[in-house]
Parts: sequence; C-alpha cells; structure tokens
Amino acid sequence: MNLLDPQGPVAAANSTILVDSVFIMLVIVVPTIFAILAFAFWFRASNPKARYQPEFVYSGRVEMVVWSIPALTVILLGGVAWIGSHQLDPAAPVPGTGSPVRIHAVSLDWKWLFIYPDQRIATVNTLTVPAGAELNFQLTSSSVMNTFFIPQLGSMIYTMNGMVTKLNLRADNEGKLQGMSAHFSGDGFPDMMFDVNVISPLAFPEWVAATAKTDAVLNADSYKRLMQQGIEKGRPVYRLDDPQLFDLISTLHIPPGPGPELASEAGRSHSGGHDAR
Amino acid sequence: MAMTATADHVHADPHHIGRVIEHPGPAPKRIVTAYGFWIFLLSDIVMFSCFFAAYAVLSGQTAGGPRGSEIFEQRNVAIETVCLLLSSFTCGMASIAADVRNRFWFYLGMAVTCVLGLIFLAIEFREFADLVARGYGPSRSAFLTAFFSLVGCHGLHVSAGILWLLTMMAQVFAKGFRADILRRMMCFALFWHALDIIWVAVFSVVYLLGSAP
Amino acid sequence: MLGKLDWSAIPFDQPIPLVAGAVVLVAILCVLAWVVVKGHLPYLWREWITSVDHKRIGVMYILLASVMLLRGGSDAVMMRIQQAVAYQSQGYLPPEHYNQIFSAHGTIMIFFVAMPFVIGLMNLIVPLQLGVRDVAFPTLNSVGFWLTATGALLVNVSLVVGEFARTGWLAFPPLSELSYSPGVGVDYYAWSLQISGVGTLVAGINLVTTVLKLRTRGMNYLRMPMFCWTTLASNLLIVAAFPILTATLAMLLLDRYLGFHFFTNEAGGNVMMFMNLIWAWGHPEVYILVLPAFGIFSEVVSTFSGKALFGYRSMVLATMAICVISFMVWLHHFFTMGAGPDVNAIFGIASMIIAVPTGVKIYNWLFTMYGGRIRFATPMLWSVGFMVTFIIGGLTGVLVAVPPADFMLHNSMFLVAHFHNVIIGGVLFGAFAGFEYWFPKAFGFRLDERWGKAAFWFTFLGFYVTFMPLYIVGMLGMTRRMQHYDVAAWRPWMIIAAFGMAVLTIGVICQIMQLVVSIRDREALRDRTGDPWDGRSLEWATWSPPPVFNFAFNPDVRGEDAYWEMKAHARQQSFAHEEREYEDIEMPRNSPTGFVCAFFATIMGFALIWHIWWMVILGGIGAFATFVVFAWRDHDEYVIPAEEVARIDRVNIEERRSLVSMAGSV
Amino acid sequence: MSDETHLTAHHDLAPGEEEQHSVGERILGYVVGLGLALLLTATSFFIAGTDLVWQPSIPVALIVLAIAQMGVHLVFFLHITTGPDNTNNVLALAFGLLIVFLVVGGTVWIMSHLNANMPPMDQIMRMQ
Repeated sequence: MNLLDPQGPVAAANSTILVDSVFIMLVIVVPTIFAILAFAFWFRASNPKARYQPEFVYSGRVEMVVWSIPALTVILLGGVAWIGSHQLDPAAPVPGTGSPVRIHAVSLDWKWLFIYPDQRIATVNTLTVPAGAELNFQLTSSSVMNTFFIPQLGSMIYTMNGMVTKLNLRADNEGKLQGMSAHFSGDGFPDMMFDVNVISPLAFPEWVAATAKTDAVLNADSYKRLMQQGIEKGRPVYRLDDPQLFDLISTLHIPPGPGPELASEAGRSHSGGHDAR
Repeated sequence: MAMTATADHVHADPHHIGRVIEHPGPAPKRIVTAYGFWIFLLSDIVMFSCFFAAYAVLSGQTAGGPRGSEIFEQRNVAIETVCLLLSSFTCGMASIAADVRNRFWFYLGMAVTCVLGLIFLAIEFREFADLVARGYGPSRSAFLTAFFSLVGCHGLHVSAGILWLLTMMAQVFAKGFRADILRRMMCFALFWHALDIIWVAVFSVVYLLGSAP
Repeated sequence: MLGKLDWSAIPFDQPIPLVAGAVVLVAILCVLAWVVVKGHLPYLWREWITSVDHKRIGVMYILLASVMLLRGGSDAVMMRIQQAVAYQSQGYLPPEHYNQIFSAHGTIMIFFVAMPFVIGLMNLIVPLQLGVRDVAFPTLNSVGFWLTATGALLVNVSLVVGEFARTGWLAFPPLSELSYSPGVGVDYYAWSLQISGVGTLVAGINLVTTVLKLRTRGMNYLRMPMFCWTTLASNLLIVAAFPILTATLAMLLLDRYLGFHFFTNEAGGNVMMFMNLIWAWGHPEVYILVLPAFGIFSEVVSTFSGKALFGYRSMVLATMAICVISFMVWLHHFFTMGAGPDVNAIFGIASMIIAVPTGVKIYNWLFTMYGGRIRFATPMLWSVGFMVTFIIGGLTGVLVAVPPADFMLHNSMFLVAHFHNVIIGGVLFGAFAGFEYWFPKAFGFRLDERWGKAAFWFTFLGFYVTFMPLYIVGMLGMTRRMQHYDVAAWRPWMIIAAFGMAVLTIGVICQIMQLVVSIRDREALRDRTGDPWDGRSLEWATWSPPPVFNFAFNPDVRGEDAYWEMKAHARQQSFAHEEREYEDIEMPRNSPTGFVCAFFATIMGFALIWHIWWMVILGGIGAFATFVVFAWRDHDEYVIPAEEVARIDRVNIEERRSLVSMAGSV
Repeated sequence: MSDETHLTAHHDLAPGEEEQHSVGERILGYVVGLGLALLLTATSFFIAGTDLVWQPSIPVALIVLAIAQMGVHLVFFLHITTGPDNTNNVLALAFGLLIVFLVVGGTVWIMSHLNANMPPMDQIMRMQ
C-alpha cells in the first residue's frame, strides 16, 4: 500500500509530484528552521557576545526578501499544480496496451461491487484487471458517499449516489494490490478493503471465461439483496444479467440502499455493523 | 515646540510616514450599538446568501414536480412587494417621530408598519398553504425545498421583526423615549430596511427570474 | 409527552460511556455540593455567573476550553489505543462507539476547545490592549459565553442520554441524513453547534465592534498591538463565516426534521452542495483559530526578545491578506470529488497563496528575534516550538494543496497528521503561550516555570512522537477513521503513535500540576508590578488582576508599543507627574440574562433533539421573555465614585513607580 | 501637542444615521426613496412580463434593476453614503458584499462544474 511504490503511471506521476514538492519546500524550510533555532540560541539573553539591536524593527531589504521567498516558492509549486491538475485529471485518458477495460464500480454498504459490462460478469470486493491495459472506471454509490482508492495505482475519487464519477488508471505490473474506501461511510467502513489482482493480459480472458461459468446471477433483484447493510467476508462473483444495471443504479431507477433499521424508538440506532463482530 | 513634537512622534511610530491623525477615543454608545447591529445584519445577509446559493443550485431539480413558472403568481408578489416598500417608508417615519420624541406619529408609523408586515405575511402564508394543499410542499422536490426555505427564511425574519416591533412599541409606551430605547429603535429600523433589501433580491431572483418559461 | 425519549436512550449495554458519564456526574455533584456547603454559591452567582466583565467572561471561556480539552483528549487517547490494538481484531471499541468517539473528538476540539480558548483570550486581553473599560456589548458577551457552554453541555449529555453523531465531525450527508443516521446523534451534533454558533457569532460581532469603535484616544489602527489586528481579522471571519455554518446545518436539520431535500439522494437533492457550503465555512474557520494564535506569538516573541515586532506593517498586511484569501480556497477540501482540472488548479494555487503571508509572518518573527535579548520563559518556549512545528505543518499543507498530491493524500492519516500539526502546533501552542503569558495579568500571580517548562517539553516531544508516525502511515496508504485494519505495515506506527499519546498525556498532567502548584505557591509568585514580563502593550499598564474598570484614566496613546513608550517617557521625565483629577466611572451592571437565556436554550436544544415539542415552545418563550425583561430594566449601569477610583489607583502608581525606578537604575 | 502632527479625527456616523437635517428634509428623503423604489419595482415586474424587450436580455435587466433598487434602499432608507464619516460602515458593507459574492459565485461555479463532470440522473435519462 506504499504510496512511494507506485504500480502504474498515474500513481508514479502523483508520487513524483508529491516527492518533488516536498523537496522544493524543504529547500526553504530547512534553512528557516535552522535559522529559527540559531537565532533563538544566539540571541539568548545570557549570551554576552550577541549584540542587542532594539532599533532593528524594519528593513526594506529584508522585507523584500521575506515576501519574495515564499512568493517564488508558491509560483513554482503553483505551476506544478496547474500542469499536474490538467495532466492527472482523473477523467483524462491513460493510454495502455490492448483494448481498454471498462469497469463500473459501485460502493455498497459496506462492500464494493465491480461490474464488467463488456465481459458480462461482476465481482464483489475483488477487482481483477489485466496489466498494461487502460482501465476506464465509472463509479457510483448505492447509498452514502465513499471514495474509491487503490493507493499503488494512484488518484482516488468519490462515489456518490445518483452521480457518476470517472477515473482512468493503469496497472503496469502483475501482482496483488489492495484498494479501499477512503471516505468514512458508516459502521462497516473499515471492512471495505478490496483485493486488486493484476494478471497478465493473456490470463485475463481466461479469468473472464472461468468467472462467467458461475451460477450466481446479478440482476436487479440480487443487487437489491446485495445492497443491504452488512459486511461481505467472501469474494462472490456473478454473471451479469443486465448490462444496463449500472445505469439503473446511477439513475436511481433502483432506489438507494436502505439504511439501518431503528431498533428502538429512543434515538439510538442499531445497524448491521453488529454482524461484523 | 512643533519640532520636538515631530521628533517625539517619529520616535513613537517608526513605521509611520507623514502625519498621523489621532484616533479620538471610544465612540459614543449610539454609534457603537448601531455599528454592532450593522455587522450583525451583514452576517445575516451572508446567511441569506447561502440559501440563495442553494436555490441557484437546486432550482432546476424539479424531480418531476412543478417548475417555478407553474406555481408563481406575480400579482401576489407585486402586492407583497408594495406592502414591504410602504412599510419601509412608514418605519422611516416612525424613526423620525422617535427622534423628535413625537409619540403619536411614532405609534401611528409603527402600527402601520406592523399592519403592512402582517398583510405581507398573510399573503405569503396563503401562498405556502395553497402550494402544500396542491401537493407541492417542500418535500416534493429539491426545487421546492430551496424555494420554501429561502422565502420562508425571509418570512421568519419578518415575523421576528413584527415581534420586535410590538415589543418596541410596548417599551416606548412603558418607558418613553429613553436613550437605550432610541438606540434599539435605530437597530430595528436598520433591520426592517435590510429585510426589504433582501426581499428585492428574493422577488427578482426567485419570482421574476423563476417565472421565465 | 417526552417525544422520542425513554429509558432505552441510556446505553446500559455500553459500560465505557456509562462509567465515564457517571464519574463526571459524581465529580460535578461533588463540586456543586462543596460550593453550596462552603457558601460560595452567592459569590459565584454574583461575581462570575452573572458577570458581564470581559475579563471574567474571558476566564470562564478558558476554563470551559480547558475542561473540554480533557474530554476531547480522553477521546483521543481512546482512539489511539483502539488503533494500536485493533490489528486483525475488533479492538476494545465496537464500531458504533468508536465512530461516536472520533466524531465527538473533532467536534469538541474545534468548537469547544480551540474556539473558546482563543475567544477567551481575546475577550480577556483585547479591551486591555486597546485601553478601554469593556467590550462593546458586555451583556451580550455573557450571553455568547453561556450559549457556547450550552453547546458543550449538550455534546456531553449525548454521552449518556442517546448517542452522538457517528458521521465524522462535519456530518456529511447522505450518511447524516435520516435514512442512514436515524438516531439522535446527528441532532445532538447539529443543535449543539447551532446554539454555540449563535454564541460565537455574538462574540465575533462584539469583538469586531470593540476593535473598530472602542479604541482609546490615540490608538490609531497602525498603533494597535498585533494581537488586536489578528483579533479583528479573526472576528471578521467569524462574522462572515459562521452564518454559512448556521445556514448549512439549518438545511441539514430541515432535511432531517421536515423531510426537505437539500442533500438527500432522492428528489433532486445534492450532497455535493453540503460539501461546498460546509467547507465555505470550514476553511475560514481554520484561520479563525490560527490568526489569534499568530497574534499571541507576535506579542510573546516581541516581548521576550525585548524588541518591537519586526515589520509591523508587513504583519498587518499579511494578516488582512490571510483574512480575505482564506475565503477563496475552500474547494481544496474536495479536490477528489471530480471537479474539472481548471477548478482544482485555481483553488489549489489560491490555497498556496495563503502560504505567502503566513511565510512572511514566520520570517518576521524570526527577524524579531534577530538582535533581541531573548528570555526563555515558558511562553517563549511555546512560541519557538510553534515556529518550528508550524513550518512542518505548513509544508505538508502546501503539499496537499497540490491537487495531484492530494489525489493520493486526501482523507489519509497524512492529512490527519497535517491538520493536527497546524492545529496543535499552531492553535494549541498559541493558546498555551497566551495562557502562560497572560495568566499573571488575569490572576495577579505567575505560573510555576519549572512545571510549565516540563509541560512544554512533554507536549512538544509527545506531539512529534504521536503525529510523525501518522504522516508515515498515511504514506503507507492508511485512511482515517478506521476502527480496525488488517495491514501489517501500519501496526508498528500505530503503536508508536499510542506511545506518543502517553507522552502528550504527561504534558497535559504537567500543565495541570503547574496550575495546582502555582495556586498553592501564589504568594511567592505574586506579581505586584502588573508588568511581570516587561511588556510593551497597554494591558501591562494597569495592575494585576486589573480592577473592574481596567484603567483609572483611559490611556492616551502616543505611538506603537504604547506601554513601552509610556515607560520610556516616564524614565526620561524622571518621574515627574501631575496629580490628575479623578472622575466617576460608569460600569455595566451584572446581569443574569446570559445564564437564564442559556438555561432556556439548553431546554430548547434538548427538547428539539428528542422531539418534545411543548418543551421547545416553552424554551423559546422563556428565551424571548428573558430578553424582554433585560430590555425593561431601568438601570443598566452603576457608578464607581471618584474617591474609590483614586484610592485604588494611587496604590497602583506607587507600585509602578518603584518598578520604573528599579528598571531605570539598571 | 502641536496641531500639525496630531490631528484629531471625528467619530463616524452610526449606520442608518443621517447628517443633521430638519424633519422636513428627512421625510423628503424617504419620499424620494419610496418613489424610486416603487418605480424600479414596477419596471422589474413590467420587464418580466413583457414581450417588448429581447427575451434573453431579461435576466440581465432584472438583475441590474434589483441592484439599482438595493442601492436606492441603501442610500435613502439606510443612509449609507460615501462621506468620510461613513467610511467604516461602507467598509463593513463592502466586506459583507465580497463574502456574499464569493459564496454565491463560488458555489454556483463549483457546483456547475461538478454537475457537468458527473452527469446526475436526469441528464443521463436525456441521453438515453
């Protein structure tokens, strides 16, 4: 999960910008901290060698420098921010080898549903993608807000009910990564971690074929059962019945997920989170 | 003498260039009170601006419910507006009367202001009740939510203003034109005029712009 | 009859809050019993509860903040322990309890610790620094304080009656909407903030008016001490930003209570608008807290360096620049929501621009120290500690203002570390510096230096040990608000952070010990001069604790660093002084309005939370009646006769002259 | 002290307060204000309902008229002027207006971007 160990171009660019920015600022910050400590130490009252200059309260030259240093740093970083925001816009394409894989991600209470509309399959809490291909995510939420985040692939983005956010990523190396929800969403929130399996482009069609053989079918009905509050410990997979399912969810044709039931009238709500224990 | 004073002053303010205008000291109570209330009014306007912003964002979200042009009645809005404008005028007359300590004109001005405010509220209440009766209550759509909140918030302010107005009249009746009561009267007048300004924004943005087909 | 309230509201199944609540309740009852038995109640009522004296109200604000710091701090300890033990297990706190704790921690620390602490210090000091007798609206000042206390009370009541929000400290919808948070937690949150928000707004209006309209003769804008400038900026922000919070929470409450659709999933509501509005308040809020701290550091650094503040005009400019720019950056709290690159970049750059005036401030403090004669009393230690710590917080702050970096760091533990870095390193260090610096002014004796320094070092080191691991664990991908986790790499850092929390706790204990020891040794620590630190601004011109009227004569200000000038002047003129004609002083009478009003506000808030409608109406009528009664009274001032003023003042002058002659002979 | 260096300023007027005027002049002020306000209101209502002006320009006209009327209220009812004794009042007003502008403008701008980037339901329905 190390942010400084990127496994894709987006994360690589993000973390490079992160590290660069830190170094740009350290150039200013380290001497300043040093100066604070040095001045504080040297001008201590008990130091007879330090010259007391009570009239040194204004210096145009110092003022000039003092305003310029942070201003220049910020101009430099502002440039980085401007270019970075445009190049690394979550919706900007990330060219890759082979045909892009479309994935519709839905955050449920409290699990992740990944729909592969072109492959007609869906998975819960596990995301399997081919290495090197462009991954086109469209994301929404069945109920409350969440944030889709795979630290080693970069850029996170919110998922919201009735709205569709877009994110393009690419995983370069085969292996196992982890993703999570990065926005608190209720009692089962910490269990919204999901596995990311990056497999070779050749193995991907095989995996799709194997997955499609499953008996479980995802349609509006089974989706409604899935979106009940609760934690999914297993990794169920589905055959996708209706490729329009994501649109039905994001356009609220399927109503938002139900919240917890109020166990007592007395304002203390009890929710499915109990199952977690 | 002038020389020493200048030297003295330069010594005192190393950052000053040129002449210094001395601050005269704490302002009289009348100014302090009114200024504090002025600041409060500005903060109140900022609060209204949030409801305006919400209205701007949500005005298109009718969720299959009615649009503004289908439910707004311009005639009512025009009457409401005239009521508020006239009440602002009579409120101004009442504050002049208070300044010259004329009880009769004060009571008359305040009473007319109160009546005009009540007419405004009655029309607004009838409009709301009518909409709710037709099933277009605030829960119908985000647009109606924003509409009811914005206009209702102004209506609540007018109601609070009328409560204040009556309290004000009772105070003058019981205590006469005391300095602190005159200060409060000044604040009340500011409040009432400010509500008028907000209403200008409401009828322009909500009713007139929203009536466009 | 009692709305939603019944016995099941009390969490008999959760021992921790119940025991904690019981302990606190017993403690409060013991204190109350002691007060009543000892016969202190009339004194408390007369001199404190009904007091409209800005100094007393300031002290009560700080007391409230300190008590709530312990509450919020114990939440923090519980969270750190939970995250240290909850590796591949549920830890000792179930999610519904843990989620309440972090929500309460954030709410309490911002609204009921940081806010009252800085407002208290401003209340206490600003009128003294401006050379005036009181704030602009003394009775409203008391109302403001008591409403803040009401909010704090309601948050704590939620511990044992019902529940607190489990949504995080900003209660984002739709999680905070009725369908996903059907309990009363969010209502407790929203109503306590609405009520205390009114109090804060009142305090803001009061202080803005005080600074702009009540300065003493000759106190021109560009002669005001830096703390007054930052107070002005901070309170302008309060006046401009808190209405946004009020409106936003009102919308959320309308959704919850009346089925409106501002932020719901259904019927066209828009959750993104909540994020937008709440952060339009939330970002200025950060500067509301930190600007007064900047002012405190300016005073402290200048006093203990024995120099006027370097680049005073630059500082004023920087303060006002921060005040305005802080309103133009709020989108950086939701870069990852999917706004376009132009919007993200513009707000990112605007956020960085705030770093310029802030950086200028750091350099100005640096050059204030340059050529100074620095005395390392406790307030100065806090200030130097702040400068070092805050730079690091600033660095990470600018870092998360770069949108691509934020795409990785948003909502992570790195972010948690960042804002604790600036809020502890900036606001809390500032509050402690101000507390140590102005304590002798408020109470007439100094605080024990040894315990104070111990408190500083433990807090300073504890801070680093707690929060540097959070930076690292954030870089390892950990996000905030996790009740448990399965990632092995995070664990060691969480254990170190929990250890750091222990060190921080020792720091807090030292702080308490300092207070206890100082009160015990108060005779030895007595300050008879009124000017224990060789101060530069007018609060040191009167004696400690200041009399109710602050100054026998409103001082005549002739330049920057008003009191320093007076002292220099007094030496030059070899203490020649003319006997002045004393005059009667009119002061505002004490009034129970604030307390009674808050009493009704508490009833109303509690009734609203539990849907007890008759009680809501009762509370509302009570609050209105309170104000009418207040407006009806005939005498709102009393007179302190000239002889009394003269008697008190002559004693002071003797003390002062001996001080100046001693200083002159050195 | 010498007058040359230490000029003493006068206090500002309270907001809503007028410079010394006779009662007649003050009443006249309110009458003029009321007249102008009614005139502007009538114009607003007229423009909103008429076919005589180019339709797309109506919103602009309405906003300009609203601003004008708020100005009339400020000057004739709230007695805000540009005089030196009103500086503080005007500065406070300017600060308030800046915040209002930032909050409303910022919200509308940000929300339109967000909505455009995340087509919410009705837009998708239209596309389908």
